[in-house]
Amino acid sequence: MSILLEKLIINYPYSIAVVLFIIGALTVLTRSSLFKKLLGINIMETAVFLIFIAAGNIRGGTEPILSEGNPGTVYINPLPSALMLTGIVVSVSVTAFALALIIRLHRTYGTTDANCIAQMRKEVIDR
Amino acid sequence: MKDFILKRISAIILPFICIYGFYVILHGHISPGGSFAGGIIVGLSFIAFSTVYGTEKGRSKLPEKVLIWIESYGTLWYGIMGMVGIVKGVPFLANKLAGINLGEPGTLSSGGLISLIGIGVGIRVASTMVTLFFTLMEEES
Amino acid sequence: MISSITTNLPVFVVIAPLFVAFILTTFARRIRLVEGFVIFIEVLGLTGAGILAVNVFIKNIPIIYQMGGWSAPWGIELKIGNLSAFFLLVVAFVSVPVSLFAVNNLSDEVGGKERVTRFYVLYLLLGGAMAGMAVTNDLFNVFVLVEVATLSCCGLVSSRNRPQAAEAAFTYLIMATLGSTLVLGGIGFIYIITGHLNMGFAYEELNRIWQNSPHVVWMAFSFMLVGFGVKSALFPLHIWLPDAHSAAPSPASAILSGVAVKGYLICLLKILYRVFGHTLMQEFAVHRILVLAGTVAIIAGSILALTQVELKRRLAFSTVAQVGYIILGMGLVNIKGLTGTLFYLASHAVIKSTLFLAAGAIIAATGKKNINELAGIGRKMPITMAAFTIGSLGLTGIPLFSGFIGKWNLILGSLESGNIIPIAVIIVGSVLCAAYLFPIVRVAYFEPAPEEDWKDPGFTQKIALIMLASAVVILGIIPGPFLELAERAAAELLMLR
Amino acid sequence: MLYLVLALSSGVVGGLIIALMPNVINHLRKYIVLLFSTSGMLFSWKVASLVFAGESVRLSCEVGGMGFCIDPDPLGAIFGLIASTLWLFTAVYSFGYMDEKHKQRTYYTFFLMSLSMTLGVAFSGNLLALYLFYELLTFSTYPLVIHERSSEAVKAGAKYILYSLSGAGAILIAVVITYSWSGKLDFTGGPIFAGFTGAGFNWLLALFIVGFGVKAAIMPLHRWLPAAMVAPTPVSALLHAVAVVYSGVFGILRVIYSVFGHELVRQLRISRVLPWIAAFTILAGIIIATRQDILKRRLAYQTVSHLSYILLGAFTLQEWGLAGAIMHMISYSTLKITLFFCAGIIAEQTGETKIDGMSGIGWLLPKTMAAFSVATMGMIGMMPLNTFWGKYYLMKGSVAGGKWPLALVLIGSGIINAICFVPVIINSFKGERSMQNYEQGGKVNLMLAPTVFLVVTALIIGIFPGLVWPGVQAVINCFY
Repeated sequence: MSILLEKLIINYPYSIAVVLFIIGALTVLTRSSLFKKLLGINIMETAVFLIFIAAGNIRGGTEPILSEGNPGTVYINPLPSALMLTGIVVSVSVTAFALALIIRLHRTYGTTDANCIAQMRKEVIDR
Repeated sequence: MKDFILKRISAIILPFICIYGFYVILHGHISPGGSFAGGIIVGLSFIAFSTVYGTEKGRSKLPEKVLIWIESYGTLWYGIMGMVGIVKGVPFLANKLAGINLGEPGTLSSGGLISLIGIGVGIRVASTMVTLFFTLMEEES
Repeated sequence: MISSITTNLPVFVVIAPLFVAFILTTFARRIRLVEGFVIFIEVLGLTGAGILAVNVFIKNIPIIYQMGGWSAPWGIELKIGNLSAFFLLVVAFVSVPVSLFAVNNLSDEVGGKERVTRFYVLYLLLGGAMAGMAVTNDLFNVFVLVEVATLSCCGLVSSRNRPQAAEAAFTYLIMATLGSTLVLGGIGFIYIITGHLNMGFAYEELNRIWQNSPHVVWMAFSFMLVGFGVKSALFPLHIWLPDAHSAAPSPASAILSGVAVKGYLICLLKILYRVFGHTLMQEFAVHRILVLAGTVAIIAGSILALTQVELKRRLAFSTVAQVGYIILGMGLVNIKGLTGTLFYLASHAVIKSTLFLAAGAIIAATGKKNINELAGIGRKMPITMAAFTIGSLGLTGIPLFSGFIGKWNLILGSLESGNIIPIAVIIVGSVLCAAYLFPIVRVAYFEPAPEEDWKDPGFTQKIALIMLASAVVILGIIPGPFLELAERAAAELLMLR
Repeated sequence: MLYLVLALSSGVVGGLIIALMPNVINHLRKYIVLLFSTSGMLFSWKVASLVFAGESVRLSCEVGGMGFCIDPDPLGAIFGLIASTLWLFTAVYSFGYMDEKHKQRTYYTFFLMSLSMTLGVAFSGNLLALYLFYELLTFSTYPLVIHERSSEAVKAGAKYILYSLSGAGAILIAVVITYSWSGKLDFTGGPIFAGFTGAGFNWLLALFIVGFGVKAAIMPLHRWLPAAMVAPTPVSALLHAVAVVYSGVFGILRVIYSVFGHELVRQLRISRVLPWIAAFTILAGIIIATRQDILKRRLAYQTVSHLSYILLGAFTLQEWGLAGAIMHMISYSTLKITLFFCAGIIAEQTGETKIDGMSGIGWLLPKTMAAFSVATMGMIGMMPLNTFWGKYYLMKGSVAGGKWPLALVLIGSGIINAICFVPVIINSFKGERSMQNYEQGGKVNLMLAPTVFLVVTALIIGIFPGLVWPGVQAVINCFY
């Protein structure tokens, strides 16, 4: 038990990522507000980014920029960070697109609550 | 917004923000940041302008047509830079293989085509941010 | 000049649609020009894919293209083996008739001329992403392309000027992003274990050291399965699909159901077989999960399709069932099964596009959405309905149509894997497929037509339908080299050569 | 080979011509139907004569990466002969029955197309071709089943398609298993599984029999057959008493003798059960028939019962049993089609479909009822008719196989047949009616001529069984 706890504490970025991931997933799946769903997605993505960046990190390493002098410096792995930049761009575009859709839905239905929208659509179909 | 101080201060600061953005874009290969970060800084300078001076005035500085044009050709610029390699008979996006002189490490020219490609990406990102901002603002009203 | 084009074809098939998409926006108002340009690019793409496939087929060694000249573990690699050539051909072939169908036919559905160009931009982006998924050999590229495809799919769905389109697109976006986040997580786990993003290197490293961290491999497997399962609408993760595919404009539904879903399936296939490898799959019993998920999807999807009264929704649920066949075949881990899966994938791509385009033509001409209102359409719109009938026969798996060969190989594969249940499910699925498609055909041909002026769609639309329908028949009668390509691709996935 | 192609294609070509011809020349339609069904019959006679002469008539091609092969053997030739000959008679009967009815174009199109599909089933030389034509037969007869377009007809059609496709699915699985176990599908050169043994064959045979048993109406897979009686009478007569159901029976014969071989089947445990399933269907079918009120339904259940005669003969695995099966196949088809023709004439002329309402009809339609009576005698298995010989060989086969209770089943079913149909005849000659009360439909002479001709044929075969014996002998020589 204590070994498990120790592992969790030593690998704290991963533990935090798991917590964030679960928070995000719960928000997406349980909240009916479209905005909160979107926020949940963003939190989930952040958790995954955190996993990547934590994987690239080396304790005591510096940023991988070539500089004069000390040749024995430990650099962190820049690749995951670079990849996550792309991931962030993707997530920004998803967010922007989703926001545009939410605005369109708000204009049509006058609400941003998924349940209300479903209710309204059902009434339209019934009629 | 009618705040006098805000307008004055932003008028002074915004050009520098914009130039700083371009600096970040061009120095992507030798310092932190790059075309995405720099592009967003450039885009934010325009967004800040529109927020302070009003969307209409911002629109008049960057009409929709211009934005679309920049967006399309920013991307195309990337493609053209990539084609340099193909024209030289080496794979797409080749840099040193295509015979570009890479110069001294640590200087601006050491990236070869990277800075040039970065310009395309940067203005594309900037224009996208601005377009998104305008779109959302106009959808709102 | 020509030699430099042919050597760079692998990258051209991916970037040409992407860059052309951005050029289109600059002359957005001249729709004729845009349409002509799109068709031109699609035909070029088909030619390119054809040349690549012929090259791969004759030489029988994969073409490897290194971006920027950087070799494999450092640079990004494009690899066109038999699998990639196969899928490229499918994508390129289906795109041509779909864009032909869209000519002069879209402005009603998307609302206004301005939006037509936006539709084409998204359409080309999707095409480029699909081609990229076929050729890429890099895990992170897979994620990026999946995201490009997802965003353009959502855009295509929301391009219809109806409120339910926006709603469907939002659901789709949330679900798909959930899926791609999981995919990204899976890629992250693979990267953490192996330190490689190139599929070949990741495969070698993973098979060497997976015993050190079996739990992470498990996590990677499950993230990948659920992530791509959401994206490819594997039951019960399909809830977004029926809304999205029935709300989209008809050409978009055709390309979404026919090709986009297949792109994610090809990615899953690549990751399962080329990154994890079949030994690891069997070690973790992932193939059992796939077979189980496939059988459940076939039965449940077919039954759900039976209960639908709207034509496009029924077709959309049918896609859920057909994805089940492909997932089932993936789990068979033998040459016959994988050949069957690949061939079924191709044949479903062609057939489902035919069906959706025909349904779109019918809905556009009559304004009727429900199946029981389509009485007598077979007489009024002979070509459309003939294409629809051929499609239904093909999907049911009647000999001489393409679906049969896929099913035949799937059954042979399940026999080889010694599993009886899939065989029964495949057959029950065919019967259910007949049960949900043939009533449409019966109503259309054998019930009296009302006195209305319904006509076949225009010239290009007819050509598109005829092209697709004849492809269904030709694939069924002379699959020859195409089947051979699928077989080689299956061997390639199993690392037999 | 040319004759084979002509025989197979005449139906499809004729059907397409009828479907596409302009409305102006509708009066020529009958002649086209007559022309193509005659050509179909003549060419299949020609093919059959070549086959019996021992020549190889073979047509094989590679379609979809799989070999399809058309290669009639004596068994197939006999089925082809029965089908194509009766097709011509039914075509003539249809001219009378369908006269001035609606949707003639659809009717004749699919009527002719079904001819090609049936001949395809008969002449197929490997399992794949058999499966293909079996499926196509289902689809080409479906429009005939729903010909009336009433909700009842549509429901019956759905039932028909569902049962047939499920059966075809079972066959497809079995075909694939056969292919993966043996690596070949051709019937020529002895049974596919010659020399194989193993317990798995029990399941494979069961799968095949379930698959073909749907069309052969083995109980409890028979439910579609009585429902399909909503079709026009010529269709019920030809397809649901002969062609379609025979394709199922024929498939089972093929599976037992060409796929498994009687030696392998004899070793299988399932072969001990099969005759009893057939016997059960024989008795249960005819007992249910006695409780039916509508004449066509009663005939349908009788069909269920009599199809299992043929299966019983095949399941005994004796030479005499097979001879009885082939003999019964030939003779039963002529008589059953007559019975349906008579029922059709009665329904068209008087509007009566229920047995209770038929009293006195015999005096109105004496020739029809005479034909009906003769055919009923045949169904019971009386001496001067051809079915007697079939039944005789069947009994001989059952006794030779050491299963004498089966012979008792046959005798018992003959008695129940009598109980079932003799009262109908007696009832029809009771009381009096006058013709004026009824509105006559159709052209009665065109309907009566093939009916009478078939009865006479049955009588001739019954008196001189040597006429068909060479064919039966050829089949037996082929398999034993």
